[in-house]
Amino acid sequence: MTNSIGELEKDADCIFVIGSNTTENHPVIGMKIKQNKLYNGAKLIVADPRRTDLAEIADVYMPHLPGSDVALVNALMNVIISEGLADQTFIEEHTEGYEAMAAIVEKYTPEYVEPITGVPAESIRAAARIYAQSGNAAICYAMGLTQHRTGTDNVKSVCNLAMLTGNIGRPGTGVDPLRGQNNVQGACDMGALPVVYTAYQAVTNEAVRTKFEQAWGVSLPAENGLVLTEVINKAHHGEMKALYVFGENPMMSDPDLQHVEEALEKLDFLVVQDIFLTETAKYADVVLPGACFAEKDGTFSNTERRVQRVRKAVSTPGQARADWEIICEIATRMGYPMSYSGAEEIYEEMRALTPSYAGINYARLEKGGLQWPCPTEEHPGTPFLHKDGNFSRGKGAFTAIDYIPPGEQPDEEYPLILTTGRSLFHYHTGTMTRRASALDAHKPAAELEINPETAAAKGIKDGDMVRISTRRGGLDIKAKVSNIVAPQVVFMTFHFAETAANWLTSSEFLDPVAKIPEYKVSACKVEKI
Amino acid sequence: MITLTINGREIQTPKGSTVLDACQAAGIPIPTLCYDPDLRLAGSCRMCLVEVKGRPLFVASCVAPAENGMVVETESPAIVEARKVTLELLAARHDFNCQVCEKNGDCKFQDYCYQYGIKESRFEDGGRHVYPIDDPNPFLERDYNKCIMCTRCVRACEDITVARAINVKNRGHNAKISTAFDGDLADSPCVFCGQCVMVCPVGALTSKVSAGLGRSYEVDKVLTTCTYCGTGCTLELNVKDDKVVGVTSNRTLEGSPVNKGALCVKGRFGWDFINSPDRLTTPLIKENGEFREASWDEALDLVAKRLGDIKAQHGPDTIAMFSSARVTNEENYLAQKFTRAVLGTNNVDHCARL
Amino acid sequence: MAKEMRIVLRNADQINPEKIEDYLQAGGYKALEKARSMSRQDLIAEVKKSNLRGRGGAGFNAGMKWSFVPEAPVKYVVCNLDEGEPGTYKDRTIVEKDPQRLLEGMAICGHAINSNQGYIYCRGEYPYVVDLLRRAIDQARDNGVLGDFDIEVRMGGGAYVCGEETALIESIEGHRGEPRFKPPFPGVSGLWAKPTVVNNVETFANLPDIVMQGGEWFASIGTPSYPGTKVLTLTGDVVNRIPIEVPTNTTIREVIFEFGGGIRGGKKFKAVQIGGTSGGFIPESLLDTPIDADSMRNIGATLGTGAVLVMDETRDIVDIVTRISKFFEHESCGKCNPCREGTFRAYEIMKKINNGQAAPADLDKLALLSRVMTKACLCGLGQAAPGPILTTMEHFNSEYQARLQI
Amino acid sequence: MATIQDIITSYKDKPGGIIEAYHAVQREYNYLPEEAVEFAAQVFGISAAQAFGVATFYSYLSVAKRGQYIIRMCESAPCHIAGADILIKAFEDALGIKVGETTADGKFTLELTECVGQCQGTPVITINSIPYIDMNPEQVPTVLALCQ
Repeated sequence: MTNSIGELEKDADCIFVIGSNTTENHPVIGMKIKQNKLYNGAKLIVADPRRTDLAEIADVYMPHLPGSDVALVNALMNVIISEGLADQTFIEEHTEGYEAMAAIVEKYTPEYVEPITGVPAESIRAAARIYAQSGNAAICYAMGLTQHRTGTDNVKSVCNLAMLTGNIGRPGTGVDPLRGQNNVQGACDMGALPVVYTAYQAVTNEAVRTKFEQAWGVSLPAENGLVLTEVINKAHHGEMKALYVFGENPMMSDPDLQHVEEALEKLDFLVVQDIFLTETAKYADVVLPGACFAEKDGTFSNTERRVQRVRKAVSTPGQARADWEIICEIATRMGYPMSYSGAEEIYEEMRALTPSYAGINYARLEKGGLQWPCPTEEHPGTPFLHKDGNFSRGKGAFTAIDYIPPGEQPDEEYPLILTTGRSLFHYHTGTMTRRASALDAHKPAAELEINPETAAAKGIKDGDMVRISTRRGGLDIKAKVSNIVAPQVVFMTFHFAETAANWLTSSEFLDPVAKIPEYKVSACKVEKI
Repeated sequence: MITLTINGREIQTPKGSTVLDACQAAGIPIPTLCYDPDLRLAGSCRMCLVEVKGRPLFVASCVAPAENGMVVETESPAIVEARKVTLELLAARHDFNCQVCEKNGDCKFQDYCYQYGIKESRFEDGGRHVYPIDDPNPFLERDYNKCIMCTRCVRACEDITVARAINVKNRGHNAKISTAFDGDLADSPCVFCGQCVMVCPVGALTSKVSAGLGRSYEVDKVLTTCTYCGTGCTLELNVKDDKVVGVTSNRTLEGSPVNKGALCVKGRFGWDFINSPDRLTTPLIKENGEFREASWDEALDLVAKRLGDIKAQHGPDTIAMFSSARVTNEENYLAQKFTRAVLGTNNVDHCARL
Repeated sequence: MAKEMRIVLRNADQINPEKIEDYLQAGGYKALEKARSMSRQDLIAEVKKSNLRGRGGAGFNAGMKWSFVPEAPVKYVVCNLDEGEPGTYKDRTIVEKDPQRLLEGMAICGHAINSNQGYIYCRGEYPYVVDLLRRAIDQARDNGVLGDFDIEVRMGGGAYVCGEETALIESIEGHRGEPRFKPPFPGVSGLWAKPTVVNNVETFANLPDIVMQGGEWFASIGTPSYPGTKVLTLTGDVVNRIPIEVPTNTTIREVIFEFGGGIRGGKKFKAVQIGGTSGGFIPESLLDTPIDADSMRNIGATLGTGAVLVMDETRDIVDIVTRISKFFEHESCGKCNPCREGTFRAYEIMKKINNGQAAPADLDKLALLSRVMTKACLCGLGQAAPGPILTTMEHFNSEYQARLQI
Repeated sequence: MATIQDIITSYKDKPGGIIEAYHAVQREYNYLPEEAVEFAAQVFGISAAQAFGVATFYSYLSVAKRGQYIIRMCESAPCHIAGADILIKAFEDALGIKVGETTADGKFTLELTECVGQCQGTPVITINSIPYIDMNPEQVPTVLALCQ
């Protein structure tokens, strides 16, 4: 997030939520948005293919078709530009590339976009006016925006929108990705990415590499590594020999599970380190029992860049060990001795190499978290980025983006669009929540949300078992007939191994930059069984 | 600053503060039941009453602005008498079975009854509502036989969660906390966040997941960060005998800067996977398609050897590591360091996109 | 011989209440015209000078109340027509006989506090009064006499507590009628958090005459500390069960024995409860007290709404107070502990006494509960509820003692 | 008969008009069906729980089905001393139901009420809010016969 969670509760005068079912996936953030909307008079705009809880209370709700985000956002900008609502001063002083962007956006009138998005032109106009004229306007998005073949374009589009209206660099403004996992921000910050070390220092940068080589006393590879989806593809081709999976569950979370299964089976060696025998662990050669969050010390970094302590409360069960200890053991046995007295010592080594974390130490974290960048121990942390419109790269760059349709298009055989997501009561691949007694008792199975009109045409009643199929395969699931989805869209969650949604999704269409799969759009058909 | 006299002491308090604020800042204890600093004020429990010189009626200190020259008595005989009567009136509707109550030892009503010597109520001659305890949801117990009608749950549901699932139905002595049509929570907009459990000062609302596992005085509370979504809520793991037995809220800004104690259903009620019998407790090695238990040494040696061999035979870039968006920063740092410095490849990633 | 003096009932039975023309012919809306020619400050000063005190029960100086209202873009004038005190029908009488007078009074107040929106909160028991008022407002609007001041009637739903001004405001807002804590007072933050003056029907209805005849004139009527007239409604064992309007220095005895015509059936007087069901019970020995609010307070009674419930020698005080306790148990809103639980337990104990099952300790318990409620309850309902119990325990103690189990 | 939706919607521009809307629904339906409470919550932007809380707070609103004629008998002190108890008993006997009940044919519901402000003529009853004063048990059949 460029800004802070707390600002959504008080500082934002308008919140534009796109591709985020906030009240289910980030419930506490959802609470703050609702408080602001209902008690402080903030405006709320929601764009989502599903009529979410926030959509119900929105000033404008735009039920856009999955994958039509760029067209929708371009249309919002078209209205803002044509009605003279853009922040000219901000554009001139703090941005570049406006002309090219404006030229592209010109054809995206609300009327032009209406058939692409399924959103009435008047709703687009109303939303654009509210967003541009409400003082401090924030944009919140989640995987609904990013899990598309155009995920990067989608994100750049909402950045365009924020810059166009000068909604950057003040409390209550900004572009706020709501990150889905407790430490996904930290994993990125820590360089668990194939192209960067900690704090996004490029592996291809020689000075950076030298720094890490000196610190670690070893020479380091200079070429970018492979992203997760590429690793699976390589494994499928037999070019990847070994995989060490640490706290991940690709046999649930990755697209096209048949493809993943074949890839894992082709590996020479698979080691899985986890707290449960996950769907992925079943394919492993060696399984190493790790510790859950309650059993170890350390830090997590949340979606607003806040570093917070994790504290050991109980011992690990049986012989299970803290994960960092396991890694150290393997490294040492491979001839690279690693040994630490505890999490804090690891942290200290990390922050010496990580400018944005340099000022954050465990002692300071005792008084609540700190938000990076925090370069020195005197620095108070950074609640919001780009203060006064000063971007880290100098000027904010508009990107001219044309709409590209989703990779999978419905056809006669697969006339509907399947989109996937989470439920309030479960988390990701269900590894933990399916074993949390109350959560699983309350929500023991997935359902397929289907519009009453579509259901009626197929003779499907609420609670009927149906078969949903895509070009990858099919599965049987209980239907939930609901107006929450539009007639051409169906929705299911991906938490349940019994009905793992990713048997249905495709790994064919990846975002060219982020390599993110198009989870949110799969052509499908639904039949009563 | 405002200067007032409380129990004969001259006290200064910032403008805009209440008499209760002034008392609390000065270390003068005032009993409260409906007051909660994070919720809209109610002024209804009448436990925080004080006497203010020149005013004919008792004053509810939680809603009374502090004024210059006020002369306040917080424990005068008349006030003590009023509090005792109020407690006795509540005791007459309250199912007093502390010995088996989840909130024993962590109950404001119990504390005040103890403090004011209320062993029984003189007002128990006749009627008392008996409400069934029958909400089938797996998360929270609703026992309105213990409810003291402070309405903190209603206000938490409205002010914090904004689910607005509950309100007060009926009036007078028939008033009761209820969903629309007084049905089950599952049929209401309730999201089972348990903010109502967090604010309930008595045992009317308690966690079913923690039931019977330990009382507040038996547990250590360890402040940590939630393991689920990226919001970064802090919570307290309640630990008894080296086992997590529950989750409670830390409601300070310092301890809980993101959520100030507010949690969602997963954070508050989704912790018992920690104690699941499915947990991996020993390394496993697959032989002939079946896992067998192994010692750490055997498993670690095998991993080190196989990875080393493959690296030597096929090159470092035929190995990859999937680190995790769920483990700590320290572990992610080590995972990428291990991949780069030990395996010799940049093939490290995690499920950020998935 | 004491005489009636009619101000608010001046036009009663003299004009057709359905015809604004009649009211205008009787001099109606001249006062509003005059008020509007005055500065707001002068108008408030005049009302202050009259020492008109609120006729709803609390008895606060009306002009003073108005003077506390701060400047704000939106303010409201609210008329309390929630006449819920048992035995009271004065506001209904005033409105049924002369609705335009109320509207004019509200508009005068509107000018004084610079508000152009009024609300009349009429109890749900009076749908016919709601209809009458709506017709009257339509006529006034059509006639243009109200100028830019508009009035809307809202109907209550059967809740005595909504006579309390903040509960009334909550009810207009569409909420449960639960009183708010004060401060903030409605004058500062009332209806929809805007400055709001809430006055009783009778208070507003006095305004046209005060404006026309001057504050001094009004202040000279009746008892100086609570001047003017008071509309009283006579009920119970009195010969004439009628509404009367008398100067405030009239005594209770005059009210009962002259206007009321004495006790029915030639029986003897036993007690009178004045001011509604929360009022104190007054024995024979105190009947020479003037009815003004201060004099009544001095004898531990209230003027309240001006209901006069007369009880003859055959009446069972304990039984009546038991019934009154049930009223409060039924009408408690349930918000604050001492009232919700206290009214319930008070009724429980009263039933026990009434059934002859109580012991002396029950009386002590009742007295303790009553004493605490009087000072600890959040609003006037709970504070006043023990009044009948406490005054009857004082003046008719022997009736309680006679009921105790030995 | 106007639909519940139409009735409630006609009050939507009155801020806080839910109680007025409830009265209007009751004038047609004699009580507040669940759908009225739910719909009113939507129209007035409050929670269903709050709308239910309002509906159950006021004694003249009812979420339970009631008869075509709602007979309310005042039992406040002035009516009490004027013989309300005997009158209540007379109505119960005449209709064969207890207070709070509705006759099998759905015609009459008997309710108690507190003071209805007609104390010049105690005891008082109201039938669908129209007051009948100076009642005595002998008049009960006559009054009931008026309800056609």
